[in-house]
Formats: sequence, structure tokens, C-alpha cells
Amino acid sequence: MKRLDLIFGERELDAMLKSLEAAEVPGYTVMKHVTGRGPERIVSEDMEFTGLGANAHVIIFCEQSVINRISEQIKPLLSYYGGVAYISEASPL
Amino acid sequence: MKRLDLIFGERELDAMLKSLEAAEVPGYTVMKHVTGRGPERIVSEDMEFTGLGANAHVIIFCEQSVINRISEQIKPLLSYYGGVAYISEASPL
Amino acid sequence: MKRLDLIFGERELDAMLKSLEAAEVPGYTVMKHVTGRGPERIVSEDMEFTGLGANAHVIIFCEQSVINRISEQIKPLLSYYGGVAYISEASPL
Amino acid sequence: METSLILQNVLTPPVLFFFLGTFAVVVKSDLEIPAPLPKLFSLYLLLAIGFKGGLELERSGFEGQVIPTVLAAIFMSLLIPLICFAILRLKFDVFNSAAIAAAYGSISAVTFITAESFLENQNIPFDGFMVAALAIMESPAIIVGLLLVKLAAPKKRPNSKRMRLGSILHEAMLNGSAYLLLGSLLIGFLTAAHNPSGVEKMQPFTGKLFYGAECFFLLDMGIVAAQRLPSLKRAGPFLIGFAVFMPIFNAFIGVMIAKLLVLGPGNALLFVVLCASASYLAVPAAMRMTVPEAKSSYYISTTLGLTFPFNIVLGIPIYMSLVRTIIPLNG
Amino acid sequence: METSLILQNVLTPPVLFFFLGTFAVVVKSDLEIPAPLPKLFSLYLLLAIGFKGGLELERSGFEGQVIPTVLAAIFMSLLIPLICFAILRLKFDVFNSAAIAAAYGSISAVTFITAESFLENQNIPFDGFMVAALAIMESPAIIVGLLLVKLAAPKKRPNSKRMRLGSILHEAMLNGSAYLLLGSLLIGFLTAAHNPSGVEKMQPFTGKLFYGAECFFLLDMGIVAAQRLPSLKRAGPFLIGFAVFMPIFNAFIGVMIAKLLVLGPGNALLFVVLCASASYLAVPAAMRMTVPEAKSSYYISTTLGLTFPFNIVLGIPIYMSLVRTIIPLNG
Amino acid sequence: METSLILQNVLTPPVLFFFLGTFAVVVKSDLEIPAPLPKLFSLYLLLAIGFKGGLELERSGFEGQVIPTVLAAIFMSLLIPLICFAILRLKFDVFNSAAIAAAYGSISAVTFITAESFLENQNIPFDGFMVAALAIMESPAIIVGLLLVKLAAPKKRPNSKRMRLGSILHEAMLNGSAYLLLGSLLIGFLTAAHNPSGVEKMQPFTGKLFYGAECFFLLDMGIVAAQRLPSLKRAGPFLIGFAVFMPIFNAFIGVMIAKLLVLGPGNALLFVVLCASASYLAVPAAMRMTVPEAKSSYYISTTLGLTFPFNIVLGIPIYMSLVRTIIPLNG
Ligand SMILES: Nc1ncnc2c1ncn2[C@@H]1O[C@H](COP(=O)(O)O)[C@@H](O)[C@H]1O
Ligand SMILES: Nc1ncnc2c1ncn2[C@@H]1O[C@H](COP(=O)(O)O)[C@@H](O)[C@H]1O
Ligand SMILES: Nc1ncnc2c1ncn2[C@@H]1O[C@H](COP(=O)(O)O)[C@@H](O)[C@H]1O
Ligand code: NA
Ligand code: NA
Ligand code: NA
Repeated sequence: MKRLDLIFGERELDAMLKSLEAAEVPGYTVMKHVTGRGPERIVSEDMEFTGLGANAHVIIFCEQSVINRISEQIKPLLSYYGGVAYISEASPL
Repeated sequence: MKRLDLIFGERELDAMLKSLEAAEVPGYTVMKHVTGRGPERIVSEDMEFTGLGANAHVIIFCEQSVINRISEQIKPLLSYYGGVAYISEASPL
Repeated sequence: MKRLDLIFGERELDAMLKSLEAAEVPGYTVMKHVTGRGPERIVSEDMEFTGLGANAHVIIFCEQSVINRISEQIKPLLSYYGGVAYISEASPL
Repeated sequence: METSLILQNVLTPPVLFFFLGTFAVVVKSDLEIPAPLPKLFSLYLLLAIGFKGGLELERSGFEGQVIPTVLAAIFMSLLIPLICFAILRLKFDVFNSAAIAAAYGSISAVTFITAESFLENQNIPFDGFMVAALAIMESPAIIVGLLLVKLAAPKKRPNSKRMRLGSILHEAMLNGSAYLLLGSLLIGFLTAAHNPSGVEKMQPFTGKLFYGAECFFLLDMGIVAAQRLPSLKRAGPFLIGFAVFMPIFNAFIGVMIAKLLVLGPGNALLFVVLCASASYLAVPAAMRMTVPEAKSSYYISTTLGLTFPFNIVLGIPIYMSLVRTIIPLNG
Repeated sequence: METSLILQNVLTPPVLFFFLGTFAVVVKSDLEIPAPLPKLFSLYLLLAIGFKGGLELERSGFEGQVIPTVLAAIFMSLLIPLICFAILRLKFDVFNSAAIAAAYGSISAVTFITAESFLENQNIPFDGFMVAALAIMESPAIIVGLLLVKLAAPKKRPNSKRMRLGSILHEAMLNGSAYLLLGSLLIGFLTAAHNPSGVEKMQPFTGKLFYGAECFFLLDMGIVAAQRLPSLKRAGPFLIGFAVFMPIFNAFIGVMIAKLLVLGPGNALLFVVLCASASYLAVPAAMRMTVPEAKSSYYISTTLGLTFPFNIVLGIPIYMSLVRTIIPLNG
Repeated sequence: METSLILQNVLTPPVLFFFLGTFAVVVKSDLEIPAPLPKLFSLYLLLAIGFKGGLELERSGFEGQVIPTVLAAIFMSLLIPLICFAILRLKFDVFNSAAIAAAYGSISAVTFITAESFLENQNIPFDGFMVAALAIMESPAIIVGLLLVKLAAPKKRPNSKRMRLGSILHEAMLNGSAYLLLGSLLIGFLTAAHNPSGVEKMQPFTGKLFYGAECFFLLDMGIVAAQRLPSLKRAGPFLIGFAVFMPIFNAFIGVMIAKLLVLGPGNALLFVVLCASASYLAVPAAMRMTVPEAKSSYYISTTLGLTFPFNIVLGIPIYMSLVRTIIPLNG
């Protein structure tokens, strides 16, 4: 099995989850209020009260086949709005 | 070394940590206020104020032998209350 | 590519991020309000209102060469203030 | 007359803010009240209502209608879950039936608060000891629900060791909201008895601020309730019907008991509202721990997604008419 | 005279707490107000100012200067972004120009609140209907900004399907802060019309508490504004100049319109402040979604890092002098 | 007489809510006040107490007992950590001794607040300038603690570059709670001097709300303190004894100084409470950064787990008796 880590702006969370559901992921976990720095911008906690929001970190444990489906769906989102996606190996306990 | 990711309901956190201590983990990290969807239910942030709580995400870095001990302890908890557990490889910096 | 997980006291976050920038990381993600137990101490959410703060969990996706640079910078911080650092494999989506 | 009462109820700030929250979800506004702010208001309201109830309980003493009303409240919180269980078993398994039944036997403090505001708005007097009934009614239904599971469920539940009487009582009496409500009641009582200047100094916090904080919280409750609607739709027409008709049925029993107790119209309405309302704080928390076999979306979407809004908007004025019709001469 | 006005403005609690926050960043104190507490105060202020505005709008009715002022407000929120866009295009691409322009066409509720406190402190009367102008001015500039992108941007934007008129209007009218402000205004209006006792019961929350909550929020705004300064420096001298001179220019147009409308000095100041202030809530939220090509650090660091502090500390008293100079005989 | 004073103290809302929190942990209720809500109340209390102190300092001016009292406060916050350090060195290393000593030399604002409420409840007058002593006493002990480490610790600490005097002073004076308290004091002072209407408008927030917010915060402090007890037990009997007897010893020195200063009973009690209380906000934050070799569980569990509850519940009335016995004729 695989583990997919997605990190992107909280405001895109709904669109992203819709894409994940469309790719029929078995489940996902969301951490909001995440901050960070990418190539493009710094996201800090103190701006959360404005509408900008912070980042969301989404973890998905799934098979490679699901990753392939996800990939098509979310690559445009990530390239347009920014954010990162990394895959690693994971095996169920 | 291994990395174990556990995600389950916040209300089971105390029981889970007790099991981890019983398995003599060297340490653990807890993120609360985590949301998500599994095969059984959607956990959303807006329900946190009710007693239901959100999910907790627990990370444990440890040897395989500890994982074996953990496994016995927490599998019943996960199967009864729901939640996921995944193992991956990790090496200390 | 690699994934580096750092977990340490929130109060050291600024110093740690400065070290990461000095090592020219391509980006990083920060989760604050993280709790846990290590060999030395228990960090609990209820102490956050005192100046002690909780832990921070920092994730960095980067090349091994960056890790090597990071390593020199932050090992003294981790050994002095406490905290853990683990590396695993990750590949971009 | 009911329509005019409903209109008067709907045009108060608490109900209007509730609508504002609901409507935000309907039109997909991104208005949100992030955690843990709703918890702040929820804790505040429990603390304030408990404290004020304690004050007034100390003033009124335990004479007259206090003891009979509290006993009747306990009786109702034992009776209602049994009736609900019997009805729900037509469609659901033991676990889900018991969990939903427990929720309807328990109470919703915010519904109670809104009913108090309604009475104040209508200049109808009521007594502080009703808060004692509120606090007392939170827990017994949990015990009934858990006993129903213990008795009626298949014997080989994996975690059945959790179901000892001790832990059932613990879940029932010591969950956060019941504990804070009862504790604040006691503190209000002790303060009124021993420290009148303390009462006065609490007044700006627990008294004056209350109405506004209620409005703010109802704004959030509007959002949360509306977000439960999709899963309510998935739960099917039986549960939807249950979530509207059960409160009315319980209100009907409640008004009969209130007549027997010779309660005045204000107290009678509050008693009826306690019977008709369902818990989305204490009971779900307890059920999640002790009956994980029950689907939380069932007991949450019914109580929070439908029964709560129904009571807040239509229920309270309807029950007021009922009270006026059935016990016209009291008070 | 300006200096004395500035001093009087600076020595009020809201501005002093703003300084306290700014100074905390300058001297590297670890004072912080963790999320989501700033959100709590931000939501509270919008709710309270909307509610109070609604009350007073109901009292004043829609006669006299109300309609003309609101129309002028809409006009200004359409005009200002166009002027800003033209100026910004000298240095920036369409996306950044449109996003910054939209921010300056919209308003900052906290600047408005501080101006109200300033007027109260100076015993200068103003009308509640100005809050309606505030609420109305939040959104049109967003529409102008998005239309500018739609018209002027290269045609092959990847996600251009988002830019249909429906979703533009949605972003503009239904973002959380505009929605809460307008909704609370409506609730205040309805409550004043139908439920006078409700008005009184809200007063401790929306009225009395307001000033202190404003101070607390300004403490946080001081921290946040000061933290934006480094990225403002990176944004370069053009944007820094823009963030100071554009508000003054807009204030100047505003005062002329106020003269035309024959507004009294209090209302005139508020109108000018609406023109001069820039949004760091509704507009950035909308732009982040619909124009991700624009750098958020540009529109945030200008509005929040410079224009906001400038208006709070120096702008308001300067605009007051301007009002007194240009429309001396009104009111 | 002490017993009656203790009883009177225990039956006030703040202490009762503290008990409610403690008891929740004892009976394992799941009542919790999630982060960052305690931070909200903590920030609010510091802001409000500072602001009110500033107002009254402006009214009283710097004549009479103000300067001597403040100087005595500074003296005590330098003396106490030295005494504590000498005692603690019997059992602990330099790092732990210095960190705990610094905590006891500094103060607890909430203990001070509770003592003020106690005095108000007993109708014993006290002066606003005592808040200045509170604000002034927060930091010097941190400097003493860090200097002790610098002088007495093994020379080869890895991160000893942090220990330059500049950064010591920075940690001491600019940690969030000291900064907010001093800043609000200054703002209160300036507002009282230049803007009387501002004072009045702050009153509902900083004045009226205070008592209730104090109760809410003490509910949380009760939970937090009780949760520290297990690690206090692990810390051993020496520290447990220290956490109870050191405050009494410090109170004793304090009451002697108060006698020398000819303070009235109200001011004397507050002075004694400053001496007897220990810091769990500013000092732990500073120590965690600069002396990570010290175990945080030691200085937290003593100050928060035992000294704080002891002072709140028994200490204040005991110190009041002490004041009455030793300086019977003042005031
Ligand atoms: N190399 C990285 N490692 C970890 N997190 C990253 C990295 N790059 C970007 N991020 C996260 O992704 C978010 C969005 O990045 P951006 O592409 O700049 O919009 C950042 O705020 C970080 O939280
Ligand atoms: N495939 C998955 N990937 C990531 N997180 C998951 C997955 N399945 C379940 N979870 C998490 O585990 C929680 C509990 O799942 P459940 O087993 O449905 O009770 C969910 O709320 C998710 O946060
Ligand atoms: N074995 C471990 N697995 C996961 N997290 C750990 C582990 N050891 C320590 N931590 C985390 O690192 C933090 C600091 O540890 P310490 O070194 O005790 O200061 C702890 O509070 C935990 O959150
Ligand atoms: Na009920
Ligand atoms: Na503007
Ligand atoms: Na002390």
C-alpha cells in the first residue's frame, strides 16, 4: 500500500476532497491550521483570521491504482493553486 | 526503525495511549483536532464542540519488536472503535 | 527524494526554521499544538496557555543533499533542547 | 394564534441568528466559526445557566412544586427512552435504537435556554428551579440506553467489559456537560447562600452577557444543524418522521404531567420543552464510547439536524399553545 | 490643529493597544494571540456592528440622506478599483493589479469602527445608516476586480471556468464577513422593528462590550500588521507609496462626494474612511480563490501592513481636518 | 478566626470554580477547556488587571507609599530566589535549583487577582498601585535565576552563547505576559490622564466582566493544577514540602516588610501574596528557553500543582490572619 501526503491551501480543501472522492479513495485524514513555506509563499498562523486561511495536510492510505486515479484529478489543482504531493510506502499493521 | 501512524477517534485517545505505554513505546506524538473520512463515518471539525470530538493522529518511531507488542494491544481497539494503522520505514537523522 | 520529520518544542520553532533556511530547504510544513511523550518529558495540551507551549511537527520534502546540510545545523539544537528527527523515502506524485 | 406565536418567536434575535447560520450553509457562504470557539460558548452557556439556576433554587428553596417537578422530570427521562426504543426497534437494531432513544430521553440545554428567552419575551414568569430539572434530566436516559444495550444486545460483544454498572454511571453522571451544569448549579446555590456580593459580581458575566452569547452560539448551531441535513436524508424517511413526531408526542405526555403537577404556564412550557428536546452533547459523547456499534450519524443527524431546529423554530410556540389549551387555568 | 487631533486619536485605548501590538513585534516580545482567537473577535465585531447598524437604520428609516449615501458608496466602490487598477498597471500584471485594486475599492470594518470611536470621543454625532454603507461597500469592488481579470487577462487561464458571473457574484456577496455583516444588519433591523425587548437584551453584548473587544482585536491587528512589514519592504517602493498615497487620494474624492451629499461632519468622516480604507478580510479571501495568479503577499502587506495602520493612527484625524476644511458649514 | 476566614474564602465563586475543576480530574470527568481558550482568559486577565492598575496609579499618583512599595517589591523578587536557591541546592543541581528559585521569586497574577477578590469580599480597601508592584515583580527573579546559572553552572554548557546579558534581559522583560501586563498598565495610565471617556467605555470589558472571567479561568486552573499532581508525587517529598512551606516562609518575610512600609491591611495582604506566590507563566517560558537542562516538570508541578492551589484556598486567608496579627494597627 501507499501513503500520499498532500499539502495545500485550506481554501482549496473542498475542491480537493471532491476530487479525492471522485477518485474513490477508501478514506482520508485532514489536518487543518497547518503553516509552512513553499517556493511561492509563506503561510503563517496569524493570517488565519482573514479569509486567507492556512494550509491543509491530507493523508491518504491506498493502493497504487487509486493514486493513479488521484493523480489526474489533483495535479491541475496543485499546479494552479500551489501545494505539494508526495508518495511513500506504507503497510497496514 | 519503523514509523507507525495511528488515526482514530479522540475519545479513545486515553485508552490507546495506555495500550502504547503498556507496549513500552519509547515515545509518541499526538495531533488532535484531525478530521477525515473512513469506511464507516465522516468526522468533521464542526462537531468537536459536542462530546463526539474529532480524530487523533498518533505517530510512533520505534523498532519492529515494539510494533509487534503494540499490534496485539491495539488491534482490538481499532477493530471495535474504528481507525487505521500503517507502518513505514524510517531512519533516525 | 526524502521526507524529514522533526518533532520538538514549539518555543524552539523560530531557531529551527532559521536553521532550515540556512540549509536552504526548498520548503517546509509546520504543525503546531502537537503533544506527545519522549524519553524526557510529557508535553500536554493543557499547558499551552503557560509560556511552555506544546510541540511542533515540521515536515520537509527534499533531496538527500539538503538533509546532509540540515543535519549539521539542527543536531545540536535537538540534542540540547530535546526532540526527534526521522528520515524516510518519498517520491513526488 | 399559533401562527402569531410562531412569528413572534421567529423574530427574536436568537432564532434569527439561527436562521442566519442555516442560510449560510444553504447558499454556500464560507462563514464558519472555527473550533474550539463553539466549545467556548457551549461551556459558557452551561456555566451561566447552572449558576443562575442555583441562585434561584436557593431563593425559592425546596418547597412547593420543586421536589414533585424534579421527580417528574426523572420519571420522564426514564419513560421516554423506553417508548422511543420500542418504536425504533421496528426499523433499527438494538444498538442504534438504544442510542437514539437515550438521546430523546435526555435534554438539550440550548433548546431550554431558547424557551426561557421566549417566555421572557412574552412576559410569562417561570421559576429558577426548572434549571434543576434540566440538570437532573441530562443523565438518567443515558443509563436507560446503556441498560437496554446490556439486556437486549447479543451476548458476545467484544468489549462488553466496558458495560459494568460503574462505568455506565460514570459516563452518565460525569460527562463534561452534565458535570459543568450540575457543578455550576451547586456553586450558584452556595454563593447565593453564603456570599451575596459574589452573586452581584457574577451578574455581568452570567446574566447580562447571556442573551448575546446565546445568539452567537445559535448562529453556529444553525450552521452545524444545516450541515447535518445531507446525512439525515441518507438516514431515510422513518428517522426523519421520528425526529419531528417524537418531540410532539413527548411534548404531549409532558403537558399532561405538567397539568397533574399544577405547574404555571411558564414552568409547564419549560417542562414540556425538556421532554420534547433531545441531547446532542452528553448522550452522543457517552454513546460513542460505550455503544460504538451504533452509527453516530443517526443519533446526531436526528437530534441536531432536525429535532433541534424544529423545537427552536416551531416547537416552542406550538408547545406554548398546547400548554394554554390543556392547562388554561393554572398560574 | 491636525497635530492635536492626531495626538487625541493616538491617546485612545484602541490606538494605544494597536501600538502595543506593533511594538511587541518590533522588540521581539513573544506575545501572541493564537488562532482562532483573532477570528472570534473579528466575527464578534462584524456581528455587533451589523446589529447596531440595523437598529439605527430601523430608527432613522430610509428617508433623507440614507439612499443617496448608500448609492454614493456603491459608486465609490466601483470607481476606486478602476482608478487603482490604472495606476497599478504601470508596474504590475493584470492579476496583481486587479487584486490590489479590489482591496482598495472595498472597506475595512475595523478602520470604520475606530473612526466611530474617534467621533464618539470628539462628541461628533453620526448616523447608524452609515453601517449600511459599510456593509454595501464590501462586495462591489470584488466584482470589479474579477471582471477586470476576466476582461484584461490572457485568455488561456487554466481554471477560467471558475470565472463565470455566478461564481463571481457568489464570491463577492457570500464570503463570510460580508454575509455576517449584512445578516446581522438585517437581524438588527428586524429586531428593532418587532422585538424592542430583544434590542435591550442584546445591548450588553453588542453595545457595552464593544469598545473593549475592539481594543483586544486591535492589539492583535498591531501584531499582525507589524509582521507584514518585511514582506512589504520586499514589495518595493512603488507599492509602499501606493499604500499611503492612494488612501489619501481616495479620501479626497470621498470628501468631495460627501460635500455634494451635504453630509454632516460625522457622516462625512465615516464616508471618507470607507473610501480610504482597504479590505484585508473579504477581498483577499475572494482573490485567493479566484485569482491565485496574484501574489497574496502584495495585497495583504499593502492593506494590512501599511494602509490599515496609516488610517488608524494618522488617516482618521487627517481626514477629519479635511472634512472640516472642505465642508465647514454642514451639520 | 482563620478557619472562618478560610471558609469565607472557600465559599466564593472563584474558589468554588477552582474546586469544580480540580474535582473533575479527581472523579475523571471528561470536562475539558480546549486550547487556546485558557490562553484567551489568561490574556484577558492580564490586559484587564494592567489597565485597571494603570487607571488607579494615575489617580493615586506616585506619592506616599507607591515608590517605597515598588522598591520593596523589587527587593523581594531579588531576595526570594536567592533564599530558595540556597535551600534547593541541598537536593538539586544548579539548573533545577535556579529555575525553581526564579519561579518562586516571581509572581502569579491569578493568585493576586484572587486576593483582590477576597479583599473586596471582606470590604477591606486596597490601592491600585499594588498592580504596579505586581507588574514590576514579574521579571527580576528571572534575571536572578539566569545569573545564578551563569555563575554557578559548569562552564562548558553547549548553548551558553544564549546566556549573554542582553538575551537574559530580553527573556525577562519581554516575555508575553510581562509585556502585556506592563503595556496595559501604561495604556490605563495614559487613558486616565488624557481620555476620561475612554476609561468609561472600557469599564464593561475590563471591569464588569472581570469577576466572571476570573471564575471561568479558575475552573481551568483547577483542572490543570490537578493534572500536575501525579508528576508532583514523582518529584518527591522534598519538593512537595518546599511547595507548601516556602510560600509561608516568603509570606512571613513579606509581612515584616509590609510592617516596615506601614502598609494598610489590604495592601499588606497583596504584598504578602506577591511574595508568597510563584510564577507558572513568565518564568517557565523563560526557563524552557534558556535553561533547558532544568526539568520543566519540577518547576511546573510545584508552582502550578501545589503552591498555586495552596495559596488560592488556604494561603490567602492564612496570610490575612498573619497580617492582622503582625500589623494590627496600620490602616
Ligand atoms: N519542500 C517542501 N516540504 C514540505 N512542505 C512543503 C514543501 N514545499 C511546499 N510545502 C508546503 O506546501 C505549501 C504550499 O506551497 P506552495 O507551492 O508554495 O503554495 C507550503 O505552505 C508548505 O506548507
Ligand atoms: N484510507 C485512509 N487514509 C487515511 N485516513 C484514513 C483512511 N481510512 C480511515 N482514515 C482515518 O481514520 C479515521 C477513522 O476511520 P473509521 O475506521 O471509519 O472509523 C477516519 O476519520 C480517517 O481520519
Ligand atoms: N519515539 C518517538 N516517537 C514519536 N514521537 C516521539 C518519540 N520520541 C519523542 N517524540 C516526540 O518528541 C517530543 C520531544 O521529545 P523529548 O526528546 O523527550 O523532548 C515528544 O514530546 C514527542 O512528541
Ligand atoms: Na427529552
Ligand atoms: Na476603500
Ligand atoms: Na513570589
